[in-house]
Amino acid sequence: MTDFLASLGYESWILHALVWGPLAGMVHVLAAPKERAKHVAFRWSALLFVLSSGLWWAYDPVGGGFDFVSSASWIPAWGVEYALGLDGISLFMVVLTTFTTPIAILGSFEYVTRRRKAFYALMLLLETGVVGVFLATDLLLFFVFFELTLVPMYFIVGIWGGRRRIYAAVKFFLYTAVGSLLMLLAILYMYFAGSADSFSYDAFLAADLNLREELWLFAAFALAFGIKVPVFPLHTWLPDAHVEAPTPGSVILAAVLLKMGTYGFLRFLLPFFPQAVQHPVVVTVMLVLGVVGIVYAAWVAAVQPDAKKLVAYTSVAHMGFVVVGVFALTVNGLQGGLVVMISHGVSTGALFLLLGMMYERRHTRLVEDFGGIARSAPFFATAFVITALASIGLPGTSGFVGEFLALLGAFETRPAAAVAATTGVVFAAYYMLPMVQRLLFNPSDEPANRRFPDLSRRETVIMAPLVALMIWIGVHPTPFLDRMGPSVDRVLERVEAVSIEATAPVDESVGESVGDFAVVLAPEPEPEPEPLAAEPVVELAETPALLPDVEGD
Amino acid sequence: MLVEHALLLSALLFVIGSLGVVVRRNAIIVFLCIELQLNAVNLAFTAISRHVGIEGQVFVFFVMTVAAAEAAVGLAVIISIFRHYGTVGVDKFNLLKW
Amino acid sequence: MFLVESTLRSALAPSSALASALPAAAPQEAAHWEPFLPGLVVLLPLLGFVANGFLALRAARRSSAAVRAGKEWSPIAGSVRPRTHTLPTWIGPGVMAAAFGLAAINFATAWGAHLAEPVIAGPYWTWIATETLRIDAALQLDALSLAMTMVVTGVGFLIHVFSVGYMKDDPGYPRYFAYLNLFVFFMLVLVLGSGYGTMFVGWEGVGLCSYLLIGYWFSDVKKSDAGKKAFIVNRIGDFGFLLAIFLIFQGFGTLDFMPVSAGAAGEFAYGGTMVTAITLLLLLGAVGKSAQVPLHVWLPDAMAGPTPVSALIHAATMVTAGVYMVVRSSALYALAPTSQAVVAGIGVLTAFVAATIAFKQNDIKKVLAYSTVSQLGFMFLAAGVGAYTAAVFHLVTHAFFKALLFLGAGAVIHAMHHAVEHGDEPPAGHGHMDPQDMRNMGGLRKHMPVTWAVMGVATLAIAGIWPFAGFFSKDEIIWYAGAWAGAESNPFGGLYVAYWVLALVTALLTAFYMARLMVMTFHGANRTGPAASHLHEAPRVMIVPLVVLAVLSVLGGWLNVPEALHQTALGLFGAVPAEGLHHWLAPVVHAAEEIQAGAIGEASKSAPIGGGELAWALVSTLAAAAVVIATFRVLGRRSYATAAADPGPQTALGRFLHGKWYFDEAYERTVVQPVLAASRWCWKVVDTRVIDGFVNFTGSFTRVAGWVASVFQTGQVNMYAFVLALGVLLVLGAAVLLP
Amino acid sequence: MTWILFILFSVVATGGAVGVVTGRNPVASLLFMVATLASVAGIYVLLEAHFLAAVQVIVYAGAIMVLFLFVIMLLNLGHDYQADVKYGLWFLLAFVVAGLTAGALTMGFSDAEATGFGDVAAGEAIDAAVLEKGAVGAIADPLFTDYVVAFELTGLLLLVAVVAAVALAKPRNRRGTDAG
Repeated sequence: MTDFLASLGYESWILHALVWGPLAGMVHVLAAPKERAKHVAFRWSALLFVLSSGLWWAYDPVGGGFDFVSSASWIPAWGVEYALGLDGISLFMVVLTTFTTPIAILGSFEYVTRRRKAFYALMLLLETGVVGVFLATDLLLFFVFFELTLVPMYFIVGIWGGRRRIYAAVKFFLYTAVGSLLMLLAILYMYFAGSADSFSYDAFLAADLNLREELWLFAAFALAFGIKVPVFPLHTWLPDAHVEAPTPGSVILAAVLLKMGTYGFLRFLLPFFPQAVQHPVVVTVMLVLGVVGIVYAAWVAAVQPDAKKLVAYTSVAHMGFVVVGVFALTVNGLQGGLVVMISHGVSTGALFLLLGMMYERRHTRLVEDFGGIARSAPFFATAFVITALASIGLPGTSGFVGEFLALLGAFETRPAAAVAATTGVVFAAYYMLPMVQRLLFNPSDEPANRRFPDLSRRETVIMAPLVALMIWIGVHPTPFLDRMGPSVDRVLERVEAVSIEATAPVDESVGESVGDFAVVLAPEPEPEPEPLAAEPVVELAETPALLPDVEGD
Repeated sequence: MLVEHALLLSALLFVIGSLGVVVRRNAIIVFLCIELQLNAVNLAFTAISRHVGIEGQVFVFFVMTVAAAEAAVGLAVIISIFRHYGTVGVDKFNLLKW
Repeated sequence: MFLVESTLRSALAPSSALASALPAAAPQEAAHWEPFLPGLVVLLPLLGFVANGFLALRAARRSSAAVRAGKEWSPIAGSVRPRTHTLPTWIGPGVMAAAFGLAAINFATAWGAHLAEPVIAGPYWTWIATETLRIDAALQLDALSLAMTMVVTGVGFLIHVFSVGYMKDDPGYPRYFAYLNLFVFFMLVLVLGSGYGTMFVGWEGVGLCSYLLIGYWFSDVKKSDAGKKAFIVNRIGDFGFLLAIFLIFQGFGTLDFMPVSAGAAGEFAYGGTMVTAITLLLLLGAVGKSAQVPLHVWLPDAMAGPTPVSALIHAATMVTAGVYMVVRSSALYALAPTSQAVVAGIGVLTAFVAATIAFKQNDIKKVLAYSTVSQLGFMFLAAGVGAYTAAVFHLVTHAFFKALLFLGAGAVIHAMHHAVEHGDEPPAGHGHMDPQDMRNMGGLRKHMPVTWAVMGVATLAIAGIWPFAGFFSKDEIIWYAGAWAGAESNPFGGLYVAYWVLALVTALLTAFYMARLMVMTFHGANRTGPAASHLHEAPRVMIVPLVVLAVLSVLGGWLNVPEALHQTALGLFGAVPAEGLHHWLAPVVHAAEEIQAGAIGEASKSAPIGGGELAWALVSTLAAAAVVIATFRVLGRRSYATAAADPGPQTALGRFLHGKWYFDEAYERTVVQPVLAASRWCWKVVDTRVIDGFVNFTGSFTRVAGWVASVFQTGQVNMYAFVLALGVLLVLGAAVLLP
Repeated sequence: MTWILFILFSVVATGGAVGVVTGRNPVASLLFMVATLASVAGIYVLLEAHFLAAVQVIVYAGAIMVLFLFVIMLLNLGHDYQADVKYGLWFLLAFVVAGLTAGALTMGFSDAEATGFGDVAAGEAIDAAVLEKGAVGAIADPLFTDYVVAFELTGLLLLVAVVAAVALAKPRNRRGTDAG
């Protein structure tokens, strides 16, 4: 397989094809007649998935650095490049994206009836944006793609959404925009602080920052990504967006868009700000937020009358596991976080698809309106149960591997957080099983539920690969772990290479003063410059004067 | 020293011009005051050209061209406003408010 | 497919894997033993699941079409043996028979080879591998796992066969067998897995199957609820198990059993915090799975499942997984005397509480459920007093006689159900008659003589009467509890005396409530009413497993005749080899026993109040026999009201026991409702008011601010010019004044 | 001599500017404006920008101001003697802001250290260029080499302005009553 791909020159064009292919598809969709739009879109996205699947073999995990690297100058004046690259972390995110997009499009065939061309064009535009986010190795390019994803999602929610779609769309947009604005500021700060006059990833890695700077920049980045994830108190856009979004929108939102946040954690936060990331207050805050997210979201999910909202809240809980795993700063934790990301993409995406099917049939999402569906739709129920079990992390399904590793990793360094997070295992059952029971089991009193049609052929085609993937990852995750391992190691090495001896030793009381860096940091001495970056900082004192330096006459 | 004093004069003219823009109601006179401000700026450019080179004067040339164009369009606007409202008092219409 | 392929490959050629798994340097005194297709033992039930699952979905597609069309579809209609039933009938029990055969071959050869060192089959593939963690999909074959495999496949096979008869009228027949096969698969993974990681897979897997099978008739809210409850309560235990796994990983860097038990003594100090924490957390897992106080509440509800399921999962196999785990981790428990005291304490308390609850239950399955909980408590007691062999021994015998009791109850329910259904006129009282309520039975002996006989055997066995299985196993546990209490340097000696006393009392209670069950069900006058004429003995396919189990219930005890009884009349004067099971399991518990011997010293040779093992054995069997006879005498003369006419318990104690010590109510008040209330509070207050309130506030704030700012938008050019000038001034001022 | 002329031009220019702002009659304001423009042209001469001075007089004082005058005539505003100055608080405020701006500008311009005046070389270079190529040539040279694109664009701008002016000033419709 590898030889075959090499003979195609696969490495040289694949990343560009994945980024721009959807745009070509978008043009095609816009040019195609209205009735054909969905087929065109599906074929394009499926083609892209087929193309991207070659990455599985073509990517060589040894070393864990960026592969398939290519770049071209974009805005030379600022040193902005169109630079793409792929490593063991982005590999899965990209393939997850190309995998879910055709499925989501297929899942929208019956759901979307108005303005179909626009819808499918936006879906493909979204794919371009998301793939670009995962592949960009230039920070400004990354930012552009990051913002680009906002636009199609805004319209998808705002046009094809439910009753409160405008509110949800605006909320989604503003929430995310606030974070990304701060991130832009942080990117610019790092650009000017760095000496390389470049936005490239490596240049940013080499930026020489002191702890104080790192903490502020960390806060800016963390806010942007934390909103995307979403981390506990920043999550309220998610249930609204999910509930109002059309099924394919929810699927993409859950499967891919949320991952942009956690991907940002892994790709940017940890390597860029190793001192901040190791700062006890930061770690404590992030872990506390992760744990609170797990438990809180599970509780809130359990009492939701709207099934879709329930699943939306479970996303918050799942992503809490990612946060806990990532900020444990251990190999197992990071890998576990990544697997949770993949698994959550698959299982929650599948749940949204299933709920979408229910909505198409019954035009309601309230749990109480259902019941006994397993009798009238056994295939549907089987798929639903398997998906739900994967979602709550039963061993043998994808959810378990990720959660187990994340918790294990967290336990190695932060046992208290891990213990608290592990209660999420119990609460997962507490929210998921009652829903499964009230939707699928119990007597089917409503005649409409007795007539509930089973999975159609198209729906079976949608669910089969998802279910297969859940079980594959659950039973044999090693190929996944092997591919992501070296890249995760690199991230961790980068973090561990920098110590923060200058800061106070870890003591238990730091948890009490969480939230206020200034208070904690004020008495601390500035840390010595790290040995990593040897180049001196260029003085910016020279005034960029309009008038030249001349003595007065 | 001439340059510095020319600059002070340009500052004075500019301020008087802007005062006129703010306190007068007659559109024509407001417009005249704007021209006055432009002239003040031109004076500053010309003065500074003694220190930075001929570009200062080139800039003045461009400003004059733009001023001419602006005068043409601006006066045309005033004419059509006058046609519509029968006045050139700028406090009589508030087209800028939605 | 990868799984199948690699499993087959390794199963067919285990020797190469073996060579790599076992260091060649390890000197093996016992003859070299090679497992025979061990992977296939596990794989067969999985294949059965896949095949039955496929059939089930196919059948479901047809039945669901009927449901959608508004008809009730039944495969039974018109034909004796519906087409959807044919294949599952052969596949389900078939794979079990094959698996049992393979297990038996392995067991026999291993027994012959005096297996001493565990043999690792596989790894078939690496399940989870990161830089520091490695969990292999491998099987560990040793004395304990082989014994468990025999029980699981053997009893499992019998119950599969029984199910063919019991479930024959059920439209979900293929689904039932699919679940059952899946359960056996996971159970085998649980007992054969080579480490805590693999064990956890089986652990949660059996929980899943339990959930699916309890809620098998999912259209019934109560049954569906019961499944959910079982799963959630089990997950509380799994929480502890997971944490224990994390701690073990931190201590040993691996999750495999062999390095853990070999390195435990070197890694942890005796009585250390770490090992105590691990063992207590493991215990939490075991308490959840094995339905010990305080997490026992799910098991009685689990009786909502089909009766063979109760026999297999909730009596013979799954619920004993906790005991298995404690024995498997014996090297750790031996290092943690506090944990041992807790294990034994929970065990004996559970045994007592459950036995008292069983007094006042009228549902035949509920009585058996509490009886199971109680017997599991005995096993925990055994594990807690370091008598791991006794725990496993009781596990095995209990699997025999409790499976027999449940299946017998199943036969009774089957008969009652048919009678109720076919009875022409509605039974006395109002509405539907509960076919499981013992108050509606009575005098069934003449209708179902074989069932009565085998149930009688099982009752004698569980009551601990010589020569039935329960006598040897339960007596050993009580004896060890007493002996352990008297060990020279036992830090909790006094506590164990209390345990011993409680265990003795509970043993007698057991005899009483089982005798009560027999009396109410089979003796006295019949209370079924007109439907009684339809009562009949179960079909042969159900009777045969009952008889086999009855034989096992009689003979099972002779697996492990205590040394002290060996040469006496109670041991048939040495006709049966002594302590067979103990010798067999010795390699497994050797490490633990060594630690215990070193720390606590020799167990006492007499009970806390004197008397040797033989004497106490005599006393207990005689006492149990006396209780049984007395119960028959007293209760046999009593006349019972039918369920419809029964006013319920009259005394406060009676109500308390009938109400199951109000555990459910207490949980409802202290856990369920507060969590629900907190959840609602989080949603309605925190999420909606606080967070969203803030978010919406920023929105409306912006709006208001915009409205305020719009006041300046007069539309007057002067105004704009002025603001512009002001801005210029600000910029200028900043440029000039700021350095 | 230079200084006398400079002071004279300055006084006239300032006085004219004040006249523009305070004049009641638009025509009067316009004439004051012409005076200011002429004085500024004079200062241009003092600053050795002869070409600009000429353009100032011809284009500004000549063409643009006449355009203004035409418009005033056209709209018949010549008899408009109403006092349209906004007095009161508004005037005071404007005055304060204007004064502060003047102060800031003065401070900025007189801070030779910060702005870095004093380079006489540039001025001498201009003088040399004027001597060599003549007053027009000195400014035409950069205009048609370095800034030729901008220059062409200005031409375009003027064209657009002409078209726009015609389009705007034209009566909306044929039935318009005040077409003449």
